[in-house]
Amino acid sequence: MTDAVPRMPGFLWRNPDPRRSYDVVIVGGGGHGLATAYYLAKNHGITNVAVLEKGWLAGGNMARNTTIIRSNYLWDESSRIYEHSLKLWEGLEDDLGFPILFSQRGVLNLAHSLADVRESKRRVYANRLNGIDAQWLEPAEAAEVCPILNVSPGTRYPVLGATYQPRAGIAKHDYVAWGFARRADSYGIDLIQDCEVTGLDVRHGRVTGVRTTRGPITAGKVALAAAGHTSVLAGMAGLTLPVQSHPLQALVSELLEPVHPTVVMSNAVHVYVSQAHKGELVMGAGIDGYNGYGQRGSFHVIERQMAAALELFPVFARARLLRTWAGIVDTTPDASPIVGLTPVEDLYLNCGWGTGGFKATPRAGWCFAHTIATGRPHEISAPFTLDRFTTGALVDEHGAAGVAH
Amino acid sequence: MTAAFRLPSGGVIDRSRTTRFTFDGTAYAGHPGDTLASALLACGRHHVATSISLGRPRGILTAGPEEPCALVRVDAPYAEPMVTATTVELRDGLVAAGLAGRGRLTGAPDPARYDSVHAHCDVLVVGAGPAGLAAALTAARAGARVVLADDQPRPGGSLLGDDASPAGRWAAEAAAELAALPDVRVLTRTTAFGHYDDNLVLALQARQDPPARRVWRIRARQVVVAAGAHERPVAFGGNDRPGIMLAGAARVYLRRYGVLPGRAITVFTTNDSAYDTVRDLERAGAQVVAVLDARDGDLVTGTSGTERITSVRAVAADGSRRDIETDTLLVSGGWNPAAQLFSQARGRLRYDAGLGAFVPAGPLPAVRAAGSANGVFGLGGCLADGAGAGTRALEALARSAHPVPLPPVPREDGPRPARVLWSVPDAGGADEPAFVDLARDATVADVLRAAGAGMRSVEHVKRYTTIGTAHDQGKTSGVLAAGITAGALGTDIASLGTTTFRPPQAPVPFAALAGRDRGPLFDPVRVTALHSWHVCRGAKFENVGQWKRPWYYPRPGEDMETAVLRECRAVRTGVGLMDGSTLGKINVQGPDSAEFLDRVYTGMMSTLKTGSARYGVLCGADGMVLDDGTVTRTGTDEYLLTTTTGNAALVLDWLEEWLQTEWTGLRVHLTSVTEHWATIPLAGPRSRDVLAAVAPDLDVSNEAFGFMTSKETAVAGVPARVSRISFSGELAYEVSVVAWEAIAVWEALLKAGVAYGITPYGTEAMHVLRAEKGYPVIGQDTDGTVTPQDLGLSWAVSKKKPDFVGKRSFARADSTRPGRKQLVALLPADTGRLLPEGAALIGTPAVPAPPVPMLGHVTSSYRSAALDRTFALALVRSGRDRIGQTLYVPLDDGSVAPVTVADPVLYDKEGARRDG
Amino acid sequence: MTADALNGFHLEELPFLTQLSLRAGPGGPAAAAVETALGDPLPAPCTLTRARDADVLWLGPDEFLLLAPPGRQPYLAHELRKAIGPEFASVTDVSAQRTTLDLSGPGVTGVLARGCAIDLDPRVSPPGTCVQTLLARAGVILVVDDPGRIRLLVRPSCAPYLTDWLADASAGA
Amino acid sequence: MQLLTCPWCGDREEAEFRYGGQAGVPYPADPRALSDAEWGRYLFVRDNPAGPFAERWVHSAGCRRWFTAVRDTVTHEFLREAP
Repeated sequence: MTDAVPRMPGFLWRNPDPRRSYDVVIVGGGGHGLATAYYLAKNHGITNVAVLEKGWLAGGNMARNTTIIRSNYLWDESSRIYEHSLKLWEGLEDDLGFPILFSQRGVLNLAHSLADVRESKRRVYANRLNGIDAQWLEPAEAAEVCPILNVSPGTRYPVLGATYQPRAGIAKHDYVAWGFARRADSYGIDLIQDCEVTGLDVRHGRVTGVRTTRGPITAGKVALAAAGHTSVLAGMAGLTLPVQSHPLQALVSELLEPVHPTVVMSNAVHVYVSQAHKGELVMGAGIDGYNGYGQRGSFHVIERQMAAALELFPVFARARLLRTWAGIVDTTPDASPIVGLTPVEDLYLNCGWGTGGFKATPRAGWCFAHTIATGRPHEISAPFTLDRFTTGALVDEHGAAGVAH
Repeated sequence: MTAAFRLPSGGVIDRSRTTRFTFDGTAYAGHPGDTLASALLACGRHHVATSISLGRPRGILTAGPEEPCALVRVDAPYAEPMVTATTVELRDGLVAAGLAGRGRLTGAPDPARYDSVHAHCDVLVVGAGPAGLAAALTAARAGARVVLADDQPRPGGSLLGDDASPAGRWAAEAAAELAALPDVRVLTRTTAFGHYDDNLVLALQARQDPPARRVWRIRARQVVVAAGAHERPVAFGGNDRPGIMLAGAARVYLRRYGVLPGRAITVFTTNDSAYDTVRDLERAGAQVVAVLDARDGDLVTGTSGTERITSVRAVAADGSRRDIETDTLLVSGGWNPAAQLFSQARGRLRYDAGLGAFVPAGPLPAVRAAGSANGVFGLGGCLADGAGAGTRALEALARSAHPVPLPPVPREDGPRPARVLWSVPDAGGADEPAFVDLARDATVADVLRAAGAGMRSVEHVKRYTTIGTAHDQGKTSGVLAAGITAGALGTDIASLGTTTFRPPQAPVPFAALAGRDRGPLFDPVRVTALHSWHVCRGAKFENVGQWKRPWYYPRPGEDMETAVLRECRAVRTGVGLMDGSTLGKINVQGPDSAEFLDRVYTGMMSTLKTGSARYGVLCGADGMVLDDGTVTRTGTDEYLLTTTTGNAALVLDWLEEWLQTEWTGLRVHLTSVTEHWATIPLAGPRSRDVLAAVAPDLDVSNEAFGFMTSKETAVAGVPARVSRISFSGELAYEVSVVAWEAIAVWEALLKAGVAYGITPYGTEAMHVLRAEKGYPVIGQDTDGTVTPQDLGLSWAVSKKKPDFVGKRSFARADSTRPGRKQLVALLPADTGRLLPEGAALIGTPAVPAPPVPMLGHVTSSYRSAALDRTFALALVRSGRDRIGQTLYVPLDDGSVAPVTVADPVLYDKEGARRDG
Repeated sequence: MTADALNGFHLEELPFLTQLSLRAGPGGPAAAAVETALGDPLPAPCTLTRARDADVLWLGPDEFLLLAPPGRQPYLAHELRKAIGPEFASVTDVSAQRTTLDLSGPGVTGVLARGCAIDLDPRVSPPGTCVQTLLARAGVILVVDDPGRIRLLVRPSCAPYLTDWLADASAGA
Repeated sequence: MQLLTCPWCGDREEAEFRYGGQAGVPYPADPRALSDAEWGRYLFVRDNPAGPFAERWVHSAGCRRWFTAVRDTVTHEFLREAP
């Protein structure tokens, strides 16, 4: 068996020093920031742009997520943005001219109780009317999709069925980021690493630039795409947000021959798992309960996740855990993102994606670029404004997104 | 195959016994105490595996868990999909085979036991080499509680197998003393794999006969990391051939197992440590054909050989080249402290230019490195550093230490500085790849390409090249990659740093982490006091949270539908009883109880009379329905609340939170009595007759015992609280008795009800009966976005109270907008059509193209015996305004079911049945 | 659950014990009255006292559990309420709210360590220790009577799980 | 797994506790007097600092008492109880 990893191009990006001024400064060189930069250039012809990254490009949640891509969310607003994102994923490799290992191997969301079954079916019915390829599978049908899944009725929380989205799948997170970065760089956008934003310049209610560890930079517009660090950055402009940053852990096993053909998620027993292209099992669980910026979580969460995994996949018993890590996820009260304008003029916000950021990457970048370029929310992201926390018009996706990714 | 490379003496193996094993189908023999690697080497076998991408033959590079190459699968006696030959203890009957970088999972039976144990200590010492033993002995002699963990079968580390020297004897004595001390726990075959917050160290212990894997969760006040160091290779063309081994590993095979790596040995080194190996090999009778010391300008530029190295190409300082015939090449590129645990503990590492390695920059308050893990090399230095670490750990615990005697060690000659050499300079241009990470087949050329692509971070280089991502997490390759990257970028490796050391530092089987939490012990099964009765009656159970609740009681030959219709009919026409014990029950006492309940319930509870009950709704501060239940005033300052089964703990916690953190002045005590009381709802027109028969002291007449009142009386001779509460609309009682009397009372009720056909019913019948009356079930007919008004429960929301939790949110724009979803009933046009729960509602008989505007969804759907038809409850946009309208439910088969929207109360709207 | 199934210790249920929840603010008049009635001070955090009529377990700063032989509920509750009088305190019968398991034998602490993070070393948890904690996946009250004798109080609904767990944890030690 | 200090029970494993978020956000004295925006802030907006954070915990598997503590959200270091 050969390694299923494509050879990377010999050139990806320049490493320019920051200039003193840009039309747009994007804070955060993760997936969303890089995608936003790309679509600013591609869709709006805006290329006098810097992406500022305090560490290394795509080294935050982009490097730490479990790469699941799906669009089977419950509410119209969510399923719409994620389905639009999935459609972009389907053409992204060609669009970027870069291998991203997008694999539409399907996602199973398991139901373990009568309440799960009811909620799962509700989601399937809603998804289908929204044009999303959702199906309800009985246990035996789920086992056909994933033969190693234990659907025996004798387990503590038997699998009573599953929703299935065949077009869902996974992609290689680093390559996605590099694909966006390479194209953004080729448009002349400056990708600046090791450049931490230490302050936002706000005058008369309008943002005029940023202060960084590599000097001040003036900007016509400033766009925050910093996931778990958003609260800290927004605080520099005097904003407090309905966002809390929590550790979210994930792990991989050693490399294994192919054994797991799809993606399986179980909110009830708290685990989700796929097998990446190289052969490692990639797994995640629920977020740790406390606020945390340390990129580390608590090990009992991992232990519980292992127990849950073995209930579903007895064959994993002797696989070995190779690495664990944590990201910092920005959660909101309704488990839906915040995208749009802020009370500060020319300061734009894209955050609160919680556990769902990776799958939204292309569409989030697309909508955020539109918002920055036009000064108005994109119609797809319009429901996800800050205002909903005043009116109460939440988009409550805890059922669909509360645990997983 | 004979053990031609086994020396006649030496090592910690048991030569009196022979251990037979099979590798790649060939039979071999070794001794107890061998690893699979040492036994294969003793038989002259170096080629054990195949590389993952290029398919090149690979040998054994190291003697420990840092091994990048020698991956094997073990099939017997304890199957493991992928481990390194250097960590497999030889067993009789062992069957193993070489791998190509990937394991294969099978469902083979697993004889092993998995568990975990908590341990507590003053000082945890990781590693029982010279430094670890000195640290542990220092701490133990001062009376500290000590745990000493080491991954080998016995303590000693680098001194294992050295029983001739004073240091070797000291190590054996120290190990024996530690093993005998009551406050010391020596854990062998135990790998500390992760350091977590507040000095929690997790360690995996492997045990044999029967096989077991145990996770130790060690909470230590002080940690000493004395885990040694990993030798580093040098990258040069063809540096992956079998027969190429690290020099220190060869010394381990010699000392610990009495095994020579080859007959004609070449050594390539950048530092002094390899000369110890040379000396020992020569003493053991091996021929060292050449020592190429990079400090003298002697370099290896390439190798030859098919299955094994046969020659080395070398270049000298003057540029002269020569080929050296050899069967073994030992390499030393210096040593990396095994600082993984220290780094996980947030210990800072600094680059030591002399060592060419990242070493701990200084101790943390509760974690310190010692010995070679601390960048201290040489036996004398390691012993002293270990003892010092033990002393400082004691000082941090405010305990005094007494120096422990350390053995004399031979004077170490003034060391000659090492040369830091990551790769042989022209390695990139060699005709064969110069490997950086043998486990990933990643080369110097790959690193250079990454740098050329724009990569400036070691993390990017790791991801671009995959270096350091294999089973060994780059223990032998990580620093090499950083050094080569720094060279390519013209930067300083010190500023470039290393990739993060992510736990675990050694792989851990999933099953070991799951421990006992598997199968029936995965999660507690909670059962009521009547559970055995339900089981005997053949009940089918439903999981509700952790509880098992009887779902329905099928009679022989009945399917679920038939059974549930029968149970429902019994309640509507005769009498039924169910086990309601899982309902949450909270006793509320104190002079401010009424005020407290007024603040948390939407309704007014302070006006309840003693002995009366009221339906109550709890909302979150966001105004959404959280839970519901009954509130019974059992005394002037005393109430009994019920909650739904699933929310019992949540509601108690939530109420406590308000009391403890907001309204600290209220004099109220909450006590859970959920399991103290078994609760038996008795429902149906004949329930009064049944109750009367078993509660002779109770006047059961409607006048004396009205709806929503509560009495204390004796039921079947047992003190009981009986309440006239109905969740079915029928005349009904809830009988609560102390749980240990539940079975007696249950059976007395059954006996008294025989004449009326009394029928036990389960949760499904309960749900049907309540739905016929339009009573919502929180969590089924709600989803966290539903207000009491949406559910038609405005009557349970006080207009008089100035405030209660959730009230302010009812006035928000979204709560008051028209078009909110409201709870209604649905009557399918086809009275036999059971709508699927969860199905969406649309406004047109034909389904338009997506996205289809949806008006709501079916929350509950049943067949009704009483209505003789199917019906459903649904949340529908402006539902109450749509009563009488026809809406449509798209079904799985593509058809569309027309339904009529109806008032949610479908049965006995006037409430005539409530009083019997 | 039979003792035979367990290695290294003996397990016995102590059924039908009188168990009363007492809530009274520390240092207040109600607590003082209760102490007088019991003839002993209320226990300090994470300990129990053995009063004349009952063991008094500390569960929280204003929360105690009285354990007494079967059938003592009416007497004890009456005595406590009488002592408390008009003061703010509460007494609730919770006798069936918890199952009491008595574990004894040299293997007890070793087996409990497999699921309980409390340090049961006698120097850390001497006799008289009373803590609420987790044992495996169940909440328990853990009372150290002697180094080799521990009482566990657990929700009756979880008791079958816990005894199964104890049997499993004691096997193959 | 952090070791948290319950003011009553001492150091216990994190698994015994439940998190309650930012401390010192009282229920408004008169919710009716608040604008929708102010009420929305009470419901949904909490501080989220990287560094020391005064937060609430409840020792749910122990004495069931809520308490306030200062913890560093970056290092997870438990700095002090602030009862």
